[in-house]
Amino acid sequence: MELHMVLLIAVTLIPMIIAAFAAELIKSVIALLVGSVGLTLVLFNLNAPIAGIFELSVGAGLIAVLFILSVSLTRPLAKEESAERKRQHYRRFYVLPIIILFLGLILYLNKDFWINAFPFTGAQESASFGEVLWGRRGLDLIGQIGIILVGVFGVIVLFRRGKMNE
Amino acid sequence: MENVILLAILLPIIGAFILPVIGRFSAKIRNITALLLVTTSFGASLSLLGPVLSGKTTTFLLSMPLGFDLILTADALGILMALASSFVGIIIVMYSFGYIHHDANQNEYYLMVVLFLGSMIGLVYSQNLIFIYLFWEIAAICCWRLIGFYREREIVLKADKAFLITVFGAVAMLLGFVILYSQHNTFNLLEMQGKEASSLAVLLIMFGIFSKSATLPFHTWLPDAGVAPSPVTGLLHAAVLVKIGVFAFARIFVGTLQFDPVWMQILPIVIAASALVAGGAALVDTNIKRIIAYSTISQLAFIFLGLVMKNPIAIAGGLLFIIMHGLAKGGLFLCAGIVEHNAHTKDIRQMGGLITKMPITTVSFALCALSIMGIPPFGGFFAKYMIITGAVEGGNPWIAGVFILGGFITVLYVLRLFALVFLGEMRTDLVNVKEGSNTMLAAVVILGVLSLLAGFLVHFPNEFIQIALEQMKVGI
Amino acid sequence: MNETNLWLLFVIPAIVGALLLVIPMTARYLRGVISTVTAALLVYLAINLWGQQIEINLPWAGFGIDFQLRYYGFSQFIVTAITMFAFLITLYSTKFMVDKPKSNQFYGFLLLTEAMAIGAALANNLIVMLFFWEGLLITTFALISLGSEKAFQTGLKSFIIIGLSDLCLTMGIGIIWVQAKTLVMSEINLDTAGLNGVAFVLMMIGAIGKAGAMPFHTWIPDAAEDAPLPFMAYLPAALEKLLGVYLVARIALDFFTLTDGMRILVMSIGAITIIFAVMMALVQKDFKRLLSYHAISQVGYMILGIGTGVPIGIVGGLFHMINHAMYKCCLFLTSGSVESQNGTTDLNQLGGLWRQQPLTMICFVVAAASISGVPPFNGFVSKEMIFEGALEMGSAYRIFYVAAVLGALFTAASFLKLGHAAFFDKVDPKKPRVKDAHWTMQLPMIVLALTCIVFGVWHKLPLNGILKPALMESMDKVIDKGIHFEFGFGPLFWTTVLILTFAILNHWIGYKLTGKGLGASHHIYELPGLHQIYDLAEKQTFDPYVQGKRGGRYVVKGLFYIDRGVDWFYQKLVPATANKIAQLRQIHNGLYANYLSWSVGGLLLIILYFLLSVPK
Amino acid sequence: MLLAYILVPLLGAAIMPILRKIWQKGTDSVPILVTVYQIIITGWIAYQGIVLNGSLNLERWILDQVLALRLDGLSLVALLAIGLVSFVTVLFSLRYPLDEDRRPGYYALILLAVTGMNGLVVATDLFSMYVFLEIVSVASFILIAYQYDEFGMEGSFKYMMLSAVATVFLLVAVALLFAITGGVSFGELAQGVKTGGPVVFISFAFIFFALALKSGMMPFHGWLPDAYTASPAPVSILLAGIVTKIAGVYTMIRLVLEVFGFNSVFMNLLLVVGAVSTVLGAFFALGQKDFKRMLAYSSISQIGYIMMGLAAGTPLGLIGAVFHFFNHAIFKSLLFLNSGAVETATGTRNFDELGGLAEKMPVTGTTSVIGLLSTAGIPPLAGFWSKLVIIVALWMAGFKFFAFIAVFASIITLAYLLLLQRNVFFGKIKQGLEGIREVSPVVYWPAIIMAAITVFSGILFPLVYDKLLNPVNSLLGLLAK
Repeated sequence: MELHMVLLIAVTLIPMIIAAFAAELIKSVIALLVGSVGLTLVLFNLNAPIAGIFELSVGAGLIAVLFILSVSLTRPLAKEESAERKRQHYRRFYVLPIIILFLGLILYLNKDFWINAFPFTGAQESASFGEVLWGRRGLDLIGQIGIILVGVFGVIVLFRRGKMNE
Repeated sequence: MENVILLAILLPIIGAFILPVIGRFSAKIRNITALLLVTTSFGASLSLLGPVLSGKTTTFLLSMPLGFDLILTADALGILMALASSFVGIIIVMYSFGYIHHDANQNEYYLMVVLFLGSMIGLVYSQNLIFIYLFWEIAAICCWRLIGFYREREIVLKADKAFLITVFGAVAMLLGFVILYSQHNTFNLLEMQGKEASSLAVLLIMFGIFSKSATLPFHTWLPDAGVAPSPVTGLLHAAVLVKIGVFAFARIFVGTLQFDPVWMQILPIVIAASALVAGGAALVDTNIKRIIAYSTISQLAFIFLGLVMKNPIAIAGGLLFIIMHGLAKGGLFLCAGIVEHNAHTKDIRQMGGLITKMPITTVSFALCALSIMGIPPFGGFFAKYMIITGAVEGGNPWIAGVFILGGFITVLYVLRLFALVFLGEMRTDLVNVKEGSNTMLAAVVILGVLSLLAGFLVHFPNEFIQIALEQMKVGI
Repeated sequence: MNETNLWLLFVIPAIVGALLLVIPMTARYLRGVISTVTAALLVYLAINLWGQQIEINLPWAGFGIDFQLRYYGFSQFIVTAITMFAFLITLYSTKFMVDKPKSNQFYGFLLLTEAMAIGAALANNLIVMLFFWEGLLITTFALISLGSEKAFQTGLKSFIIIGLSDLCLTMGIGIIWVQAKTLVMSEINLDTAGLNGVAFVLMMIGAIGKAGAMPFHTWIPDAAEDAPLPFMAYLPAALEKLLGVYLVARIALDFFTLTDGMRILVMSIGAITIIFAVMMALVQKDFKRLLSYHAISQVGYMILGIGTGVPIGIVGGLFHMINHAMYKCCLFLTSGSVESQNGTTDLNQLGGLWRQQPLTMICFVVAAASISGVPPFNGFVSKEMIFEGALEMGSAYRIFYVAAVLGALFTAASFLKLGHAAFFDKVDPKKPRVKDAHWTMQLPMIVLALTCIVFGVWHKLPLNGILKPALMESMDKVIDKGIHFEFGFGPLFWTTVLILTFAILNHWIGYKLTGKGLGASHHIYELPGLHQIYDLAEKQTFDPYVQGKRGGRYVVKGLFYIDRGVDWFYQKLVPATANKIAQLRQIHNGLYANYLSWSVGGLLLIILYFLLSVPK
Repeated sequence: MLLAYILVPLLGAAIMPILRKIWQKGTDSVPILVTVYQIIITGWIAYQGIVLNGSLNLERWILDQVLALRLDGLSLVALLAIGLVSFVTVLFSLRYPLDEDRRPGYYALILLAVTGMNGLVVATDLFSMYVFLEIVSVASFILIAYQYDEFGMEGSFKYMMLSAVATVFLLVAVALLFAITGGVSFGELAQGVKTGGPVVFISFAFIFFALALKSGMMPFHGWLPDAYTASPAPVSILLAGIVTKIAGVYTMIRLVLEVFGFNSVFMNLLLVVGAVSTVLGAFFALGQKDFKRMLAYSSISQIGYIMMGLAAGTPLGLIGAVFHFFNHAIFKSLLFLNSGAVETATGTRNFDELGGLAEKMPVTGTTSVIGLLSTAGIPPLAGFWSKLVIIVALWMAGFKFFAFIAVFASIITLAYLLLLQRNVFFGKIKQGLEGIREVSPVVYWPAIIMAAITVFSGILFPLVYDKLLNPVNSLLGLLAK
């Protein structure tokens, strides 16, 4: 595994975790956006440009728009209340780190197993993978048209509403 | 002939849904249509009597996937129940004309009553367990709407309670049916003739039967259901609804399947407890309709005792009591309806001396009450005697003794009710009470007189019951 | 033809009775006259049938329940007696009841009662018998309720008590069917082992419940006060004794072969009834009430007599039955005559009536002498026979003899008191003078009184002409030789004389102590020990009905609470539990992170599960 | 023809902006035409029995791309349900107060959701399924948030966050399976899965998780009540009636049939999770005071039933599951239609403020009773037959305990639905609600249609069995070959 790949994965994962943990929605959404961009890069690196574009358009673009809109609709809390919320928020979240640690532990303990479990070795078969992935995806093209349409209409519908509210 | 069975069932069921439509135009035509539907169904069942008397049964068969065949058989047992219930149905529809005529939701009322009767007829002719269950639940739905007829919150709560308890029993029973299916690979009762039923299946089916027929652990919905209009309680308690369970017992366990002898020990104890507890409650309660409802519970125990004992005289007694109790209890409820309707109270402590104001009702009530008590020359006497004898013959003299006590308690509470309502001093606020309307009086008089005649002419039903026993292959 | 007559015997009164109830009539005497004519017709029919053997057999309800009637020696005796009593009492009522409230229903029920009673006596199938037998329950209730305002409560009491005994009878019959496989009365013959013994006891309860022996008696004194008087003369005095003792006789003689234990049981009931009822009678202060206790007490003699199982005792018991019916009926009728003229039967307000109502007085004296066992009246004869029967049982059973004798003593004493107080005591000068009753009321009394004398003096006549054919079938071996009762000056006669002497002596002492005829029994009432018992009895402590009501209330409450408990389960517990579980929904706090952690947790569990189940 | 299932709604959506410019009124009719077209075509296929003993296949090359679609018994039921539910949704929307300005967009999104569902149903490989799943999901996110209020946003957000997790895992599973089998079509996957091994099992776990979350089974259901409650009434009909069923349940059934087979490890887990959902979902519904929220929990519970039926692992169980799937689509959308009608008429969904509406709204009241009885499995309505078949299947397959659970959960179902009836329809009219009138025919006709379908597919069960369920039955034989 190359170094820039590791970096990219880190760039993807860290914002995602922040997105999950952040107490303020706006921070969460921004982190999500950054994470999505990272994911897009990973996908490009894995020779999956269409998926990358899709991720960028839907994940980073559409959804981020959606949420920034929604956040802008909400009213910020008072300071004390917000602090109190925050404390509670973290208290509620103690489960997640435990779970993540647990997951990590399992993965670590079965390290050899995982490595052996994956029968593919990478580059040699990438051609056939590519063919399967990109040669038989006629239906998915229609699907992607659909997704793009959804994105378009979503933005139209929600933006129009947003404008009316302002 | 086969299609007559279908006519007897489908006419009221489909016709019921036309009633609200007619009701939008004319209440009178709707009422008459309702009466006609029930009467025609009665006539259809009556016309099936001929073949049965000559020893044949009529069968209708419609093949369905997954073993859910629609099999309708007009045998003596079915016709007996069909005639009894549709006859009481006619009386009750007639009585409703007077009772219900100024209440809201009449369209729904007639729809549900006629649908109810139709599903009852369907149930008694069905030979497929699934269809028994199907009609069983349609009856439960109608019952739910009818109990909640007055729409007050407490009343609807009671309707829900009744619905939940009976459906609880019913789904348990359904599971029992499924077990039977897994045992014998069929839902068709005709194919299960004489086979053994596993004890778990018996237990589950008994849940259903007891909940519908209001026996001890599942009985409390029945007194609560007294919040319904009186013709409904008459319909529910007397003739039709509670008899469904009893009938199902006769159909499934007496006429078809065998069960482990241990049930012959357990079931009598349960029903004996039911008879006593209900009797005790009837002696304490002060609501006229609740008392009669408790009385139903205790009398149902008698019917069950007869059927559980599985010897000819007991079964004959049980079947006879289904008829007699249907007539008499229907009459009691309808009399109670007149009293409650005109005296504007259900509390028997508030009543008294009504004999001078409503003599016809009083006499009808007395006739029906005596039949319930099992006093000759009324019909109930023969049935009770046969049941008690059957219990002794079945090797349970102690249970028979308990039921004698139960019969005594019956005498006590019926007398208490009669004395408090009709005898004694007239209360001042009741001096203006009037006798019921003509159709209502006609209904109670018919039932009262029939209760009396049924005793003298017990010959006819009994002969028919003998045929039923033969068809159920119960040795005589 | 004869069969038709037999049918007519109970169909006529049933139909006429029903019609009288249904058809409104306004003429004053019309109902009474119709009933009297009907009753007379029935007497004619019954006499016409006398001596024949008729059986009717019709299929009815299956399972051994056939409509079977049998007219033979025993039933002819009962049926004829019923028709005659019915006639006399209807005649009597025509005047007595004429202006009483609710009298319009009286005759209808009277005739229905007659129909039922005749049917019960004729029945040759237990169910047919039970059919008519329990039918009497309704008419009894109705007749009592026709009395005073509160009479329906006594009616209820009678209904409940007799109803219970009838239910026992029902079960007894059920057991008999199971054990004997037949319901035909002439074919049943069982021993009393095991279940049969239960059947015997239940049947006996039914029979003595109808006859009014202890402990099923308590409604009778109450009815004496509330019910119309002819009813008392009709049912408790005459018809119920006839039927009840008839059934006791059939049970003890035909249906079952008794063991000694059962015999003792039956005789004990008889003895207890004699003593306790007569003790109660002794202290009564009301004409009718006093008579009603005697009506109970005398049943004891009959049961005792039949229970002995000795021919003379049995015959004596049955003879006593018919005698009792006559004199007790007569006594009630005299009380009615007194009541109708004076407006009361309270002994405190009566006195010196012998002048004003001489005929009534004479009838009373004859009947009272009969019941007290004064020779040569009929009561003497039958009592002697019962004494003899009790003695014949052997020395071990002497106690029953003693009880019978004691009973006779107090009976005599109480009638001395009654007669003295009502007819011979000093007159209250303020009290208006009255005339004797109407002839229609006199005639039945006179007829009955005369019969008492006839049956006493020419006792061979009824014994051989009526009772011999009656018992022919049950006890053919013994009776064939004829019934040996010779009136003689043996030890038994002297016992009777002794009894009467003691009674008179006792009366004299009592009279001297209080100066009133009514007070003649007062010293017995005041006896230490007895006094407390009497007090308790007045508070109805010994009334099983009252006690049962008291105790039953707790039982019933208990049952009711069981029911409420079950209801609580559905009404409270189930919804509460469901709600508790539904409260778990509060873990949904609306935070998506929370939901996310559940999902991830679930995922981990799933992964774990799948890893664990990877095939090795 | 198969392609038309995808293309027609897609085109319908695509022309919406144009139509808005040239013929504003026409925007209403396009979605109606599209859905009616789907109902008619599917109904015709069913009626003709075309897929009775086989399937319709399409394999065509377009622009160097192979395009493989298939329509068999299972897809048939799903397509019919999609058509029906989206049709009533559209009908209901006609009078629903949506911004007139944004209405075409709204219709377009609904049509896109239909496109997604149709595509998912006729797809023959896992990846295509995934793509269409995403279309459905994203369209629903937006539809939930359509009102643009706080609740809508929150519901949409929760749905999206959890759904994203699910899709990630689904994708990973696809990747893993792809890696070991070298293909993503069902046939290839099924071959690969037979080899077993830990990776297969891990991908099982991931797929199971993803689909359980999509279908809202416990404990992955967190998003569901909020999403259903927050969305506008017509959207919740679509969402509850069909979207989650297709996205979660249909996918599960399809994958079990085509890829996993009735693997006992998988089935046992499904059974347990299904039972937990059934019971807890019903209990949670019991405590609700909000019309839609109660129905949402009810959905969870009913999905449990479907899964239990599937997990019985027998043809009978499959039939029960599929039929219940269909019925659930019908009666749940019926109930949501009722809730929408009540909300339209009274402006509230809170039980405390409602009562006795049956008197004022007879049609809504009556249809809600039918929906209630069908949900609770009371004969002779359709819900009864499917539940019965599921119970029979469970018992016959030896899962007796679960048969008991299935039976007694239906009591709780009945209990909460009676609670609903009591608080909303059955009773005396609540003070302040006297002026309420029945909603307009456009709103109540959909309810009548759904109620009629429930009633008739119950009464005419043999017909339904012949035309709709027999193909499913034969499907098993087909797959075994």
